[in-house]
Amino acid sequence: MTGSDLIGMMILAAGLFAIGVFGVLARRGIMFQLIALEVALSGPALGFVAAGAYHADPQGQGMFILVLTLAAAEVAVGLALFLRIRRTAGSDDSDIISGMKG
Amino acid sequence: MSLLLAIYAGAFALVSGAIAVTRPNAVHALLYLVVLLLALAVAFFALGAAYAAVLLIMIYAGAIVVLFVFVVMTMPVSPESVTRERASLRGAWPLPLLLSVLILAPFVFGEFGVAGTSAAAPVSAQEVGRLLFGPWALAIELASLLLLAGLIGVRHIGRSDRTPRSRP
Amino acid sequence: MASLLPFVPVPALIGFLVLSLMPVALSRTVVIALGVGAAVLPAILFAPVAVSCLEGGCVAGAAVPILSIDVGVFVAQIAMSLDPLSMVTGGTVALVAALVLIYSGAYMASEPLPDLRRYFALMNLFLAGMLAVVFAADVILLFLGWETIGLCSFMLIAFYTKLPKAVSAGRKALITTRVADAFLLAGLMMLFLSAGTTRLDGMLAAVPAMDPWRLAPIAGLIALGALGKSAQFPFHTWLPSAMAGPTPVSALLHSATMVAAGVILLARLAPLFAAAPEISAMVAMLGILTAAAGALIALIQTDVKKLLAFSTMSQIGFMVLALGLGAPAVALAHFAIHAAFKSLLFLSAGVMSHASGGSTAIEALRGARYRQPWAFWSFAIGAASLAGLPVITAGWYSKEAVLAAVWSSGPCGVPLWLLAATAAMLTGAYAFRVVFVAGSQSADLAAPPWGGAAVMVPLGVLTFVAVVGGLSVGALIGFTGGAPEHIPLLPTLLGAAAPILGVVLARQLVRHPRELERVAHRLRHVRAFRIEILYYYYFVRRFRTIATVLGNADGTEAAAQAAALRRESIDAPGLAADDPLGRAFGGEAAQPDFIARATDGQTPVVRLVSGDPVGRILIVVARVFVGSFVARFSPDQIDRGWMGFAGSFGHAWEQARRLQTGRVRDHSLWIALGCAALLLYAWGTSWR
Amino acid sequence: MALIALILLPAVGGLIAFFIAGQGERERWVAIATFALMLVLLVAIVAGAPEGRWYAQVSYPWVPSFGISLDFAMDGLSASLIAISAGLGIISVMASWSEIRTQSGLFHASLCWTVAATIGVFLSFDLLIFAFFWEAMLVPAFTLIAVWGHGDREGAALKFLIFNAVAGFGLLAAAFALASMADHMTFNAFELAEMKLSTSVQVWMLLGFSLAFLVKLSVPPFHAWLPEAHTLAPTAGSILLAGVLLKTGAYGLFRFAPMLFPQGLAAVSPYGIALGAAGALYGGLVACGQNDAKRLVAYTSIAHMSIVLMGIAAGVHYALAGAAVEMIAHSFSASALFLLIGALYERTHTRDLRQLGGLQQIAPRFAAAFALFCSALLALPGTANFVGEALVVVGIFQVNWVFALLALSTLIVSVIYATRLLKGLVFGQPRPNAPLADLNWREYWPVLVMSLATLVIGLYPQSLLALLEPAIKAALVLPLP
Amino acid sequence: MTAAQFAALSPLVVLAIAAVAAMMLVPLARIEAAQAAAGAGLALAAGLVLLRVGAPAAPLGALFTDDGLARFGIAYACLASLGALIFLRTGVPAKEAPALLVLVALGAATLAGAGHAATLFLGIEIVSLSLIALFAFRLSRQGLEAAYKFLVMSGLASSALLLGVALIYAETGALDFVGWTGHGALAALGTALLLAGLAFKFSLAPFHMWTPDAFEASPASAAALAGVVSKAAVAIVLLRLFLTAHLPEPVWSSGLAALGAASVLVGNLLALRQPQLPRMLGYSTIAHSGYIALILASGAPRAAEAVLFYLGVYAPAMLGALCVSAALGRAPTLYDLHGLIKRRPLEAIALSLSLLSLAGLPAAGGFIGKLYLLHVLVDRGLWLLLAIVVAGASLGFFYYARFFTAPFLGQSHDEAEPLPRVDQGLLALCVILIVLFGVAPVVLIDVVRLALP
Repeated sequence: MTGSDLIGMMILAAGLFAIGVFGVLARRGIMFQLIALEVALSGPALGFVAAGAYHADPQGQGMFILVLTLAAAEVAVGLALFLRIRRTAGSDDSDIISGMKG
Repeated sequence: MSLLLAIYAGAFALVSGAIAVTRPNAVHALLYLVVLLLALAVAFFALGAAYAAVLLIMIYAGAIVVLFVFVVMTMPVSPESVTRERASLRGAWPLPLLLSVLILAPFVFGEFGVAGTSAAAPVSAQEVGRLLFGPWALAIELASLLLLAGLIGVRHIGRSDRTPRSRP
Repeated sequence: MASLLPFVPVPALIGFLVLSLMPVALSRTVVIALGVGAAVLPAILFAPVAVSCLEGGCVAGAAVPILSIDVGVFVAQIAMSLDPLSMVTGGTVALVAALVLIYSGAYMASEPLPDLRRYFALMNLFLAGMLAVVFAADVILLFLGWETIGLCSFMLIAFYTKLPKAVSAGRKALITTRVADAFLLAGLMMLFLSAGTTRLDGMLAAVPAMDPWRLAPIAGLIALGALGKSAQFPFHTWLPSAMAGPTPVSALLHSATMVAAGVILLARLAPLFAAAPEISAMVAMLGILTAAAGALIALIQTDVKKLLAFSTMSQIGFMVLALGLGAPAVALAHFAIHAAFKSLLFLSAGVMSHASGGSTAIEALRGARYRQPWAFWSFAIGAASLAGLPVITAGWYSKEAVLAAVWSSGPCGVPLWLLAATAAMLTGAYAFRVVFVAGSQSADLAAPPWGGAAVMVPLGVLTFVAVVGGLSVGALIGFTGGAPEHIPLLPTLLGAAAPILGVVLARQLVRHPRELERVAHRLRHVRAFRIEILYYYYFVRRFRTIATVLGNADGTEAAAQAAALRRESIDAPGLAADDPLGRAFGGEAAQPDFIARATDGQTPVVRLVSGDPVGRILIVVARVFVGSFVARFSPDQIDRGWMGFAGSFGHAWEQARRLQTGRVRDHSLWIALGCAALLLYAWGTSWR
Repeated sequence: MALIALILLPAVGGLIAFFIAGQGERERWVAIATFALMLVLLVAIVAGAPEGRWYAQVSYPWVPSFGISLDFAMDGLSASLIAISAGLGIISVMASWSEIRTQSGLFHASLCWTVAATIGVFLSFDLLIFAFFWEAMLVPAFTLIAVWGHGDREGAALKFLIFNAVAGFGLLAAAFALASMADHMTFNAFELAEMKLSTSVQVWMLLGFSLAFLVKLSVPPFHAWLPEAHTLAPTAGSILLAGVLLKTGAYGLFRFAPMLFPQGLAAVSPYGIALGAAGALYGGLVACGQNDAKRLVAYTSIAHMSIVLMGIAAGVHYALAGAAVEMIAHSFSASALFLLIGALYERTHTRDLRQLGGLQQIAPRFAAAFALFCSALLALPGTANFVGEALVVVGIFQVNWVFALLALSTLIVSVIYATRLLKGLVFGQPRPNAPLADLNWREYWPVLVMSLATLVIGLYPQSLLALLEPAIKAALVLPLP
Repeated sequence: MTAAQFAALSPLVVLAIAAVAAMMLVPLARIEAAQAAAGAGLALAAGLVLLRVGAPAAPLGALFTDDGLARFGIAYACLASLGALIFLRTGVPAKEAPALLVLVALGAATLAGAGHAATLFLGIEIVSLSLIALFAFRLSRQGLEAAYKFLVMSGLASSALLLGVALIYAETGALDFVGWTGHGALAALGTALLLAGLAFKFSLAPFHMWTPDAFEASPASAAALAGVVSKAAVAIVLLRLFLTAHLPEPVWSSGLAALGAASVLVGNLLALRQPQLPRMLGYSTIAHSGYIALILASGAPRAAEAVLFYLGVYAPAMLGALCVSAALGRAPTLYDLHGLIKRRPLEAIALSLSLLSLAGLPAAGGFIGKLYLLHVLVDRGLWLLLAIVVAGASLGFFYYARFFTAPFLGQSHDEAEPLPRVDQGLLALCVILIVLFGVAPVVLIDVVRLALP
């Protein structure tokens, strides 16, 4: 694996992150934002694995596992919040829940 | 060869990601997310990180996306939400796109001076395991506590509403 | 006996302290006794000092050191001078003050008790301050006294505190003199810095060594200060309105003593001015200008106190003229004589107006000769002295000395003399105008006479001085170090004729208007070249026209402007709204019948509204200044600027909090923005 | 240690007053006792002072790693200002006896703490300790205005706080910059004064210091906080603000500007004089247009403090002596006027000159006191203010006669506003047209004391000047022009 | 594992056990039991750390550093969390809060010792996830809103952080801070993203948007955890990065300076006329983060000492203010504070003193903190940053002063029930500490010196 390959993987990772960011910014539905977050998180995952492969270092995969943990925990909490908000606010539109401002 | 595959798979993941975040229907979006994850797993394989690839499929595609699907199933997608998403996407895409491009631009146009070639040998699953249960034991313990925090949080947020609320 | 000198002002000061600060109620008698006694004691204390001085105890420049204060920065030496100059001036002040206060013991007796107490306290403080000015041999004592009398003047002019006019007049006096005082202070400071001592003799000793470029501004500043206190052009506007105070106050402060303080100062610093000839010339010019203009304006006054005020201006103008021409001794002689006859005039006018219902309008005095013959006659004697009727009055001697000094003062002497002589003639005219009016018959003679020893004694003494004092003029001049000028006979005779001409003119002016009509009628129908007709045609009518134009300020442009400004600047803060510079020169609040009489059928001579065109212009200028400049400062613009600046943050807050929309998308947008900015920056730094 | 006790005494006194407040007037007496004890202590220190400039000195490390130590020293200037602070403290308590009815404990505590902090300012020779007290005095003073003031008191208090606290940054930044230039970290002014700095550096440092001092002095254009703070504060607050707090600005400038930045001060001297002259004229002219008596007096404070600035900036012996005397003279005259106007306000509930008048008839003691202190306002000879202003002007004549004439023109403006005040209050028709309670003893004696002080200093300034002379000499570092 | 290693890790172990125990007690006992368990765990952990003051550092590998800084951070986190526990009033009968609170403390403790990307990441996420649950703890609409906003933004920020770490890792091949010595463009981009991720947790502008909402909607002790505990932990991470890592220089310092300056201005400006006490505190904490970031960005020799001192004086002030806020019910406004001095004198004084300290006025510890800030800025000649600090602090005086006087003004609106003894004790302690640090800062400086090499 050459340096330029690594750069290519990193650009892909950044691309995934950027797409995730786009998703969060452009979407209103809570579910879609959570999905976009997952997309965004997959970027660093790819980055870690690629960098670990480049350096032949197991720590990259170790970090990937931690990212996975976070993704799981975050999705769980996020979905719980989604359900709760749907129950409380009666909507899954994130723009609706903007009571606090200023 | 394998690297070409990795890049191809990564690009595929990128495209599926782009599709996933632009679907107005949640189920479609989830399916593209799964495609993304699978493509990513392929890329991991190609990079020699078989352990990570398996884990990705098992946990991410297997557990997390299922969780999503489960929630989507309990709360069916309403037609209004589809039209709302479509409308919002149509109205609000330029600024987010601009920002995403701006975030990506330094990577695409950057002059990275990473030279040389790495060691050929890929990282084996044993090495990963040794790492995780050796020097990284603390991290794993903490990861469990991270999950514990998530667990308590979900337990609290997801509690049933019938609990009386008057008591302080 | 000279060691008594420092104690001369002390009784007056004690009188002030007792009357003002003692937290004990005093009865009316005690107050009067204290007030009068404290004012008489200085005169008594001064007598032995004067005697010892006359015995040869004092020479020019002698001084009694009192104390020397080491203030760290410099040593302030306080001293009192014991020279002929201070003897003459001090004697005059002490004597006139004693007499005026004795008089006021009767004159003011009917005032409410607290006011009476205040009156005597202030008068005593004034006396102390005036004596300090007179005896000061150092600038500190001098300026202390100088400002004290200024403050007392303010308080006493505004004595009738309920009258807005009086308070305004007081403020006007204080502000005007304060402007002059600032000049004086500047001059004294520069002099002090050049000489390095606070003693006047030390300062004068340093004069010859001084750079003329430094000397001229010093002399100029001091001269301006002195002229301001002496109500000389262009600072004269405060004096006429100062007549809002009680009559004894006018008699003491605004005629005899305080306004002459400038003369005393100039005389004391005569060597300084001798070294600065251009300043002396300026002083002389201002003096003659004031003398002439004051006389002219006095001629057209309808109020006797105003008339006397302008007359004071004019007479002090004579003194200043003499000073400017380098004859301080002559000026001092005229000061002493003038103090006597001017206070006499005020006091007797006060008696007359007292019997005329309190009005000081000249017309109100009609018939005073029959109501109060003794007051009338003493007024007449005073007027004669003021006019300077030859030989028999003291005024003639001193004024003649001034005229002589003018005549012999070099190339410009003759034109100046002519002007001065004209002024002397006008003096006679305005002085006797009152006498003739007061001497004529009047319908109501019922007013009771008013008098008593407290009134008679001062009047008597002053009358005596006004008549006999002339004999001492030569001695006075010699005593203070001058030499009487000897001039040709012609100017002497002409100078003697001027007052007589003036009396004749006065006679014509107070003739009944119907007589004037008759003359005019005759002028139209009878083609006869009679001297009388020519006189009327060319002189009286023209004079009346001029006087009307000058006096009837209501018709002039300046007055219109002033009125307009007044209307506009009602809201202008500070000076304009409360009119500190005094608004009107209207007479004392006369009783209706007198006003009616004064204006009824007396057109147009009597209706010459008392006015002072030059002063009015000054006031208009001041008002414009206030309206356009000071008013700008009333809302504190800097403060507003700051508050606007602070308020802009409130607006910024309003705008900024809109960014905090509360929507997740927008919040995330900022995160993306931050990431993008940081990444772009990092990208930028990685360029090689 | 006595100096530290001098600061601690009011601080502790304030705490006691705060905690024992309740029924009765205990806290008032505690405050009075505190100030009286301070005066006693001060007299004891001065009486037992050794020969030389310093009556007492103490140094005690505070934050050794920063080189901050409690360096306190007292000379004649400090002592006289401290005496005034304590005296005005007593007077403030007496003046607010009937005015303050709510939260009296906190009020008197704030009073004590304000005085404590100002005394800290007057004693400190460590720049950071100076800054500490400098900012510390803002808080209780802010409380005084914000809680017991009139009208839009919160706005006024905020203005006061923000102006002064922001300006304090200039002081702090300059102090740190100065300390960082020393070879070892120290904030001791004596040690810092030994440094040889270039003129331009000195000018920058001086500007930093001056920012704080000028705002506290309230020289235009930094004066905007003062009129409202003085006008809306309770009487005691106005007295302390005018009598003590303003003086800290003058004191700081007087003490530290020549000591630390002699060449810098010389370089900016003309600008300082010009600023002072402009400020004095501006303050006076604005004062002429005020209808609120207290506001008018507040603007006159601006004018007088600008004169102090001129004196210090001129830097010659006369001017410095004048500035020092003017500082003290102004404490008496302005405080007395605020006290009188406050007492009047309590009786009539107005301070509008157009609605008042004729005190001559209805309250002669008021009238006499007003007359005296208005005379002091217009710097009549015989009052302490004249000594100060005349010396300042003499000094400026030595430097530049144009500025001196400008300074003299302020005397002319002063007569306009002083007589306006007199006319509005003392003369005219009696308004309110009813008998007005004259000064009671709690107001009468302070006024009497301040009158005597004004007159004694005015007629016999020798003793005061002798007291101040060492400090003046120390500030006299500029070469004569 | 040696005894020394165990001793070094014992606080984390104790906290973990306490968290689990508090969780286990939820179905078994009343909330007081969970609180007691949490309190005991926190106190024990703090005690264990304090016992080891001065002990030699135990070799724990790259993941966790056992040095003075870590001990300071752990003790700080435990004690501050203990303070937050005292006024933990959630308003719902759910009993999970103490466990979550201990988890926050655990995350913060992890961060304090984090010398490696893994522990950094885990610490941050433990804190974040616990905080999400705590923000939503009332299950009110506002609480859920705040939690959701935090979740989404935290997810984005975590992604950024991770991507940044991945980039640095790609360049340097190291995940421990010591190994981060990259100078290439990858490392520069990585540093930028790392900074973004940390800035979010540190609530620096423009990553601050969650802070005021969280302060307003959540229980005050959750705000305290977010505003004090986690913030201090992130500050220590930043400090450790500053001390040990060699990140690409212009990006790190200038980025931190820019974020700090923006926070100072934005935080103070947005707080300017904010009528709600907790929301105002939220904005104010943004500004304080900005100050700390500026200290770090200055790179002055005393920056480390300054940061720790600032944190030290910041904790009692913020805790005191939030405790009072908690006692006054949900989201008290300026108006609610009126007359507080009559109703509850201790709270009024504590609030005023806290705000005084936050405003940086003397006799309160905040003044010395401000001195440190000015010192480091002047020391490095950063005049522009100094001007920004002055501008921000000037705005700060305005809103602090408004809240400062409110308790003394007006009439009280209602009669409040007396505060529990522990709360009173906490307030008294805060008052004492604020004044102590203001009058005798040497006490705290000595502690800080102990924590630094």
